[in-house]
Amino acid sequence: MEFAFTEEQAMIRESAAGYLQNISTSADVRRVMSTEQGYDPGVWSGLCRDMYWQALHIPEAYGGLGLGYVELAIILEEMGKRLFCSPFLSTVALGVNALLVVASEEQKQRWLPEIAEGRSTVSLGFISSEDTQENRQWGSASVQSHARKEGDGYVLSGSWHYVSDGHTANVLILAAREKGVSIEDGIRLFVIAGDQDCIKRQWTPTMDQTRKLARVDIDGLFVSADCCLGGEESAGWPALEKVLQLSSIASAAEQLGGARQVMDLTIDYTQERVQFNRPIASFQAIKHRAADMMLQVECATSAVYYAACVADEYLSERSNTAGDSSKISDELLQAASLAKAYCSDTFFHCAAESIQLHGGVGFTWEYDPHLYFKRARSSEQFLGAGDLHRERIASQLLDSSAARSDV
Amino acid sequence: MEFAFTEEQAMIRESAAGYLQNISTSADVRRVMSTEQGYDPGVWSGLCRDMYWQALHIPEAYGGLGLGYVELAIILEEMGKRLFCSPFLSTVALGVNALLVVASEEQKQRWLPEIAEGRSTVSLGFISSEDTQENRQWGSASVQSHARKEGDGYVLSGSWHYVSDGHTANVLILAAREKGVSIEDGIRLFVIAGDQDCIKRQWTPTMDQTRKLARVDIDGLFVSADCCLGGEESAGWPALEKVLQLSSIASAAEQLGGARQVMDLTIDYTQERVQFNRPIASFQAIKHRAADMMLQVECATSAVYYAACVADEYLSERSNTAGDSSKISDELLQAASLAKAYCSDTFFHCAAESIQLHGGVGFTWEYDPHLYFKRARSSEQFLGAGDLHRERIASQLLDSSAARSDV
Amino acid sequence: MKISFSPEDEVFRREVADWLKENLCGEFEQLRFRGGPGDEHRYPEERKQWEQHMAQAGWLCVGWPQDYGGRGLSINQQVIFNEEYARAGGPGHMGHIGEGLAGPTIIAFGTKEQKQRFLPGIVNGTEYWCQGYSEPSAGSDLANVKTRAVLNTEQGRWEIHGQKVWTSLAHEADWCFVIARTEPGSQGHKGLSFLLVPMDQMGVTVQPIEQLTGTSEFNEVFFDQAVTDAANIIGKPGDGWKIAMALLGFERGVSTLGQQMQFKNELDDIIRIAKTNGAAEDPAIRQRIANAWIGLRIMRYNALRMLSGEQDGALRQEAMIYKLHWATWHAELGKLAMDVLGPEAELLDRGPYELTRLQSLFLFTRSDTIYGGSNEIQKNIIAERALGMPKEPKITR
Amino acid sequence: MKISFSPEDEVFRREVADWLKENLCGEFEQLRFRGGPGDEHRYPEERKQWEQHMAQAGWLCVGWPQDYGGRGLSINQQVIFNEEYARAGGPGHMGHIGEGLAGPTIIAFGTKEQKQRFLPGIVNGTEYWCQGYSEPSAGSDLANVKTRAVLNTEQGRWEIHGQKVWTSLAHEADWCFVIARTEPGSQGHKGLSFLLVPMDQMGVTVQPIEQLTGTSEFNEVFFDQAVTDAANIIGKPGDGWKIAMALLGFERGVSTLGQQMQFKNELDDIIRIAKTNGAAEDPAIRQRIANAWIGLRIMRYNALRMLSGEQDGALRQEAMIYKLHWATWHAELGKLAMDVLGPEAELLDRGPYELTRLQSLFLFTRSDTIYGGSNEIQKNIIAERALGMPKEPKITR
Repeated sequence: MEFAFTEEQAMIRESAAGYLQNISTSADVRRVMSTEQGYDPGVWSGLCRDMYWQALHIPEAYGGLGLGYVELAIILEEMGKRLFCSPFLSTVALGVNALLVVASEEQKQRWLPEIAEGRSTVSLGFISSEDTQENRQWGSASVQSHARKEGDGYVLSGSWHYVSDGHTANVLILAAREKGVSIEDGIRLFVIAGDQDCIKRQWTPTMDQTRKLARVDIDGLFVSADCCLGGEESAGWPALEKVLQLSSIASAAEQLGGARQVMDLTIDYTQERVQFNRPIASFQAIKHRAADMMLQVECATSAVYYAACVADEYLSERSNTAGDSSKISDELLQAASLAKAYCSDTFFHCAAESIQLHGGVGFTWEYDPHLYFKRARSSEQFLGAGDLHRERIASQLLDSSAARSDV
Repeated sequence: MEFAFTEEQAMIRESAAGYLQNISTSADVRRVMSTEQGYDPGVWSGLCRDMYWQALHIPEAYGGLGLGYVELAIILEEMGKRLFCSPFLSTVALGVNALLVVASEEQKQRWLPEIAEGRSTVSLGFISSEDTQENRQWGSASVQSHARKEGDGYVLSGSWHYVSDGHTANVLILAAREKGVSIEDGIRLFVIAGDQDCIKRQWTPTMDQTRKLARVDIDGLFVSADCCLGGEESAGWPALEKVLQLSSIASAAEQLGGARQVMDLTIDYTQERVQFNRPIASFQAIKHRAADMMLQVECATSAVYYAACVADEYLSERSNTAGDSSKISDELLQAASLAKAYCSDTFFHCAAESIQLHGGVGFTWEYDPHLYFKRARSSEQFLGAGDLHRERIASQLLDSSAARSDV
Repeated sequence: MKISFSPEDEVFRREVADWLKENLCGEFEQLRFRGGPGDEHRYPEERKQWEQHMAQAGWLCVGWPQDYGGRGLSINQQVIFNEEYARAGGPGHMGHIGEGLAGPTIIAFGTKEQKQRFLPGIVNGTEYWCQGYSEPSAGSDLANVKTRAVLNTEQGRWEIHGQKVWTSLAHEADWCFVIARTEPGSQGHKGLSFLLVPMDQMGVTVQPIEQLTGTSEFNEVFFDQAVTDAANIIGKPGDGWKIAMALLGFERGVSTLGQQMQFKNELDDIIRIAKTNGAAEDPAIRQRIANAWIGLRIMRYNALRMLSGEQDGALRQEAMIYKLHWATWHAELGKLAMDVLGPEAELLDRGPYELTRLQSLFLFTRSDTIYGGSNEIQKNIIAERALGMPKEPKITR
Repeated sequence: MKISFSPEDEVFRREVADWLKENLCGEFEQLRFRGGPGDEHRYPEERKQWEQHMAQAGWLCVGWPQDYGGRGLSINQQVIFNEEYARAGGPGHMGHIGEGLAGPTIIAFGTKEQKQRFLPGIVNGTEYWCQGYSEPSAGSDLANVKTRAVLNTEQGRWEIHGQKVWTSLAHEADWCFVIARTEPGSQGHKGLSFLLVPMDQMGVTVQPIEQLTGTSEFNEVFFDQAVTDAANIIGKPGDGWKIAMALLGFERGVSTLGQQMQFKNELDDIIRIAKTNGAAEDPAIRQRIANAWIGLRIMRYNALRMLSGEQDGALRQEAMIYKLHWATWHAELGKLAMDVLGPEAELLDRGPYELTRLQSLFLFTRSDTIYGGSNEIQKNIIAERALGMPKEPKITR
C-alpha cells in the first residue's frame, strides 16, 4: 500500500500540465469548440506524435506505452483542467477500453496498433432506444439497435444517440442486440470503419460546446462475423458494462481536473476583486465556501485515484487470467460509481459556485466560468449522474444477502 | 384575500405568548419532562380554565369557542416556542379533529363538551403493525389492530404504538380493521374511556422527553356499536387520513414556533459570545447562516398559515355540507404535506444549527438547544418526515392524468 | 387571514381573462409566453405595440392612482390582474422599469412638472426606461458609484461621465435613471444624485454584453459628455442614496405575482415532460419536483403576506427574504429541468448555439442569484437589518 | 500508487487478528465495541487492565520507535494494526492521549530525563493522560488562554491557577498537559508554556459536564494553586504555542484508520437494520446509505494519502480537510441512523434516559463538528492556510 504518486507519475503530471498549457488556452478552447469537428487535427496529431498519450495504457505488445490507469487519470485530470477539446476521452476511455476488455487477440492486433500510432480515433455508441426513460438509465435497456444474423455475418440497423465524437471517429464500436431478445446477454459489440457511405453520421450541436456528440444512423449494413468484438459467443452487456465502468473512472478524472481548475480560478478572482474596499476573498462567507470546495476537490482526488488503482488491478487481473473474479468485478463497479457520483457533484458544485462568486462577469460569455459550468453539466450526465450511480452502490449494499461495505 | 393576521388574531398571539412565558420556562420544561406523566396537571387545568384553548376550534354548539384553524395555529406556534409540555396537541389536533371530521352528531354531543370544559384529554392511536416498514409510512397499512363484529358491538384487539400521551389520556380513539380485510375502507375508529382495567397502557420513554409516547395493548375488549365513530358504515381510512392531515398542520405550526425560537435564542447567543475579540455574530459566515435560517423560518410561516387557511376552509365546508368536495380535499392533502415537510426540515435544520453555533455549550444538558433539537427530531418523525410528504405531493402532481400544480 | 378571493374579485378576474383572450391573439399571438427573463431581447417593436394596445384599454400601470393615469386597482385586483396576465402568456413588459421603478419614484419624489412630463409616456406605453445603477467596479456596492455629473449652470444642464453595466433593455429605452456623484470628492452614500437622462444622444453609447446564453439582454452604457436638462433631477442634489433606497421597496410589488405565474408555466412544462419521458418514475426527481412545487406555493404566500396588512412602507421580514428565495428557487428549477430531460438536455434547438427554452432557463437563472443584489448581499441585508447582527467591521489596513 | 498490501503485510495482519482473537475474550469479552465516542466513560478500570495486558505483549504505542519502548511498526503495519483492532471490536483506548499526543510531544521536544520519566508509563499502560487546552472564554481560540502559571523558584515548582474545559477522561488521568500563560501580561501566542501537571493533588478539581446525551465524557478541570515540579515543562517558557501547533500535527495519525473501522461498524449496523426493517426499500434512504458508504471510502483514501509519500512534517491539503470531512460525515450518519429506524428511533433503551447505541450516535455526533476545532475553525484554517485567502481583518472598534 502506497497511496502517493511515484516520482515518475509526478513527472508525467508536470509534463502534461506544461504541454496542455500551451495547446489549450482559453482562446484555443473557444476557437476549437465553435467548429463542428470539435478539435484541431494538427494539435491532435502533434500530441499523438510528441506525447503518445493515446497509447498510454495500451500494452507494449500492441505498440502502446503499457502504463497504468493511474497515469491515465493524471493525463485526464490535466486535460480536464484545460477543458482540452479532443477525441482523447472517446478514443482511449471508450475505444481502447472496449478493445482491451472485450476484443479477441486477433482483434487487438488488428486495431490497437493503429490507435497507438495515432492513425485512428475511436468512439463507442450504445444508447439507441427511442424511449427516453430507457436512455436515462445508461443501462442495457438503452441498447435497442439490432444485429440480425445473416450468413457469415450480421446486418446492423439502428440509431445511436449521444455518441461522443461519433461524427469524426475513424473507427466506431457499436452495441446492438438480436431482435426480440431483451436479455443482457443478447448484446454484441461490433467494430467497424467509421467513414462508410451507408453510415449516416450527424453532429448534434450541444450546450457544452467543448465536447461533441453525434447521432449515428444505420439501416441494414452487413458486417462480417469477425467484426463482432470478442467473437460471437463473447461480449454481452456484462462486458460492455465493465467498459463503461472504466470509462466512468476516466470521465471522473477529467471532472476532477475541471473542478480543481475552476475552484482555483475562482479563488484567484476573489483575491483580485475588490468590493466594499476589500478583496472579496477576505469575507468569511466566501472563505467558508472556498473551503467547502476544497474539501470536495480533495475528496474527489482520493476518489479518482482509488478508483484508478482498482481499474489497474481489474485490467491486470483480466489480462493475466483472461477473466475477472467476482471480487474485483464488484470492486470495479463500486469504485466507478463512487468516483463518477462524487466527481459529478463536485464539478457541478464548484462550477456553479464559480459563476456565483464571479458575480456579474460570471455569466458573461467572455469569462471562463460558463465553459466549466457547461462541461460540468454535460459530464455529469455522461454515463449517468450521481443519483444513478448511488443507486447502483445501494443495490450492491442493500439488495444482496450479505452486506458488502468492507472498507 | 387578506393574508395578514386580524387585530383579534394579533391579540390572541400576544396573550398566548404572555401566558406561556410564565408557565413554560426552561426550568418548567425540565421539571415536567422528567416525569412519567409529562405534564403538570395543575398547569393544565389552569390553562383550560383561564385560556380555554382546549376548546378553541370546537364549535360553540358543543361548548367551544368556535374559532378557526388560524387561531389554533397561532396558539400552537407559541406553545412550540416554549416547548410547552402538555396533552394539548393530542387532545386538540388528534382528538377534537377526529370527532369533528368523523363523529356522528350524537357522538359530538357526547364527547366534545367534556373536552371543551377541560374535563377530558384525548389521544388517538392507529399505528399498530409489528412490521416496521408498514409503520414507517404512517399510512393505512400501519393499522393492523382488529375489530371483530360480535352481537351489537365489536371486540377490539391489538397493540397501538407511538400513541401521544396515550398513557394519560382520559379518552382514547383507536383505529382497527376487520380481520383479514386489507382495504382502506375496512378501517373503523372507536372512541372509548382510557382508564379501563382491560386496557394495558404503558409509557414508552423517548429521546425527546418533552412529548410522551405510550403503547396501548388490548386483548379482546367488547365495545358497543355506538363507540364506532360516525356509525358503522362511516369512517374508513379516507376519513382518518383527513384527521391526520389536519393534525399534520397543527404539528407543523408547533414546529414553526420551535424553529423560530431556537433561531432567536441562537442569534442572541452569537451576539453575546465573544471569540477572537468580536461577538461571533459579526462573522459573515455566521451571519449568512443566520440569514438562511430566517429565510426558512419565514417560508415556514407562510406555509403554516396558508395550510391553516385551507384547514379552515375544509372544516367549514365539511360542517356546512356534511361532506367534502374533491377540490378542497386535494387541497388539504397538499397543504398538510407541504407544511409538514417544510416545517420538519426547517425545525431540524435550525435546531442543529443552534447546537453548532453555540459551540461547546451547545451540547451540554444545561443549555436549551438540545431540548429543541430532540423535539425537532421527534416532531419531524411524527406523522411522517419530509420525504414521505413530498412523495405524497409528487404522487398528486405526477401520477394523476392532469397536472395539478395550480398556484 | 383568508386566502380566498371575494365574489367581486372573481368577477374582475373573469373580466381580465376575457379581455386578454380577445386581445392577445391575431398579430399579437406570436408574443405569447415570450419576452421573459432570458428572452427579453425578442420582438421589441411588436411588444411595444402590444403595450400601447393595452394602454388604450387602460391595462398599463393598473396599480397607479387614477390621478396619474393609472387604474387605481386594489391590491387584490392587482394580484389577480398579474396572475391572469401571466396565465394567458402575456409577454414580458418592456415598460416594467418605467411602470415599476421610474414611475413610482417620480410619483413619490418628483415635482408636479416632472410628473406631467414623464408619467403619461409610461402610462401610454410610448416612452421606455432603463436603470443606471451598477458599475463595473462598484457591482453590488452603490456607495462606490464613480459616474459623475456636473451641473453646467451656463447651459442649464447636467453633464455626465461614467459607465453603467448590467443595464437591461438599454438599447430599447428612451430614458435612463442614473445614480451619479454630483458632489466632487464625496464618498460613500453622500453626494449622489438621481438624474433622468435621455438615451438618444451623442454622449450615450450602449454596448450589449454577451451572456453565457450567447444572447444579450444586458448592456454596458457609456456616458461621455452626456447631457440632460438641469430640471431632470429627482429630489435635490445629494438625495440620490435616499431615493435609491426607497426605490428598492417599490421593486417588490404585485408584479411578483405575475413573475410567479411565469414560474408556474415553467414548472408545468417540466412536470409535463417528466410525465412523458418517464422521469416521473425516478424517486429523486419526484422529490425535487415536489420540492419545487412547495417552493412556488410558499413564494406565493410570501408575496401575499408582503401585500397584505398595513402598508407602513417599512420593509418587513418576509419582504427581505423574497429575492433570495425566488432567485435560489429559480436556479434550482433550471437544474431540475435539465435533470428531467436527462441526456437529451444537452441537445440544442439548432446550431451554432440556439438554446431550447429550458436550456435557456437553466443558464439564465444562474444570473438570478447575482443581479439586483446577489444572494450574498441579500444575506448581509437580512442578517444586519432583519436580525440586527453587526455590520462588517471597518478595515484598517 | 498502489492500494493493495504486500504479502508480508498480510502475514502481519493475520498475526494481529490472531492475537486479538486469543486475547480479547474471557474477562475482556465485555469490553468489545465499548469505550468509543459517547461511551468513553464506561469500564475505565477494566479497560486499563486490558491496556496493560496489551502492553505486556508489546501492542501499545506500536508506532513509536523501539528506542522509546515502541514496536517501531511501519506505516502500513500501523494501518493494519489499527484496522484489525477496530474490526475485532477492541475497546476505545484510555491511553490514546498519552500515546497519540503527550508521548509524541515528549519524544519530539522533551529532555532525556522527561523521556525516562514519562514514556514508560504510557508504553506500559500504567499512567494515563488528559489534555488541558480549551477554556470557557477561549473556546477555539488558544491565543486567548487565561490559565496562568508562576514559577516559584524558592520551592522549585510551578503554581497554576485557572480553568480548563472539555477535558475528556480527566477523572481517569494521572497527568494533564496544560497550556498556561507563564509570562504575566503577555498576549496572544506569546508567553504561553506547555506544562505537565499531576492530577492527584489538592489543587486540581475535576467536574464532569453533563452532555445532551445525559452522560459525561467531558469535564471541567479547575486549577487552584495546583503545583508541578519546575522541571515539568516541555521546551522553554514561552514555547507553548509552538509546541501546541506541532502537536496538532500528531493528532492526525494512523489511529484515524481505527476510527474509520468504528465508523464502518456503525454503518454496517445501520445497513443491517435497513435490510431488516424495510428502510432499504425507501429510495431516499438508499441514496443516503450509498452516500455514507462513499464518504467512508473517501475518508479511508484521504487518510491513506496523508500517511503515504514523503512525511515532510508540513500539513498537506488532504490533512487539512480531514477533521472537517469526518466530523460532518459522522453527524450525518447519526441522522441517517434515526431515519432508518423511523418512528422506533424515539424509543429509549430504558427510562429514565438510557439511550440506545444509535441514539447515542445521533446525539453525540453533534459534538464531533464542535470539539477539537469546530467546523467553522477548520474552514477558516483551510481558507487561510491551504488556499491563501486573507485573514479576518483586525477590529478597530
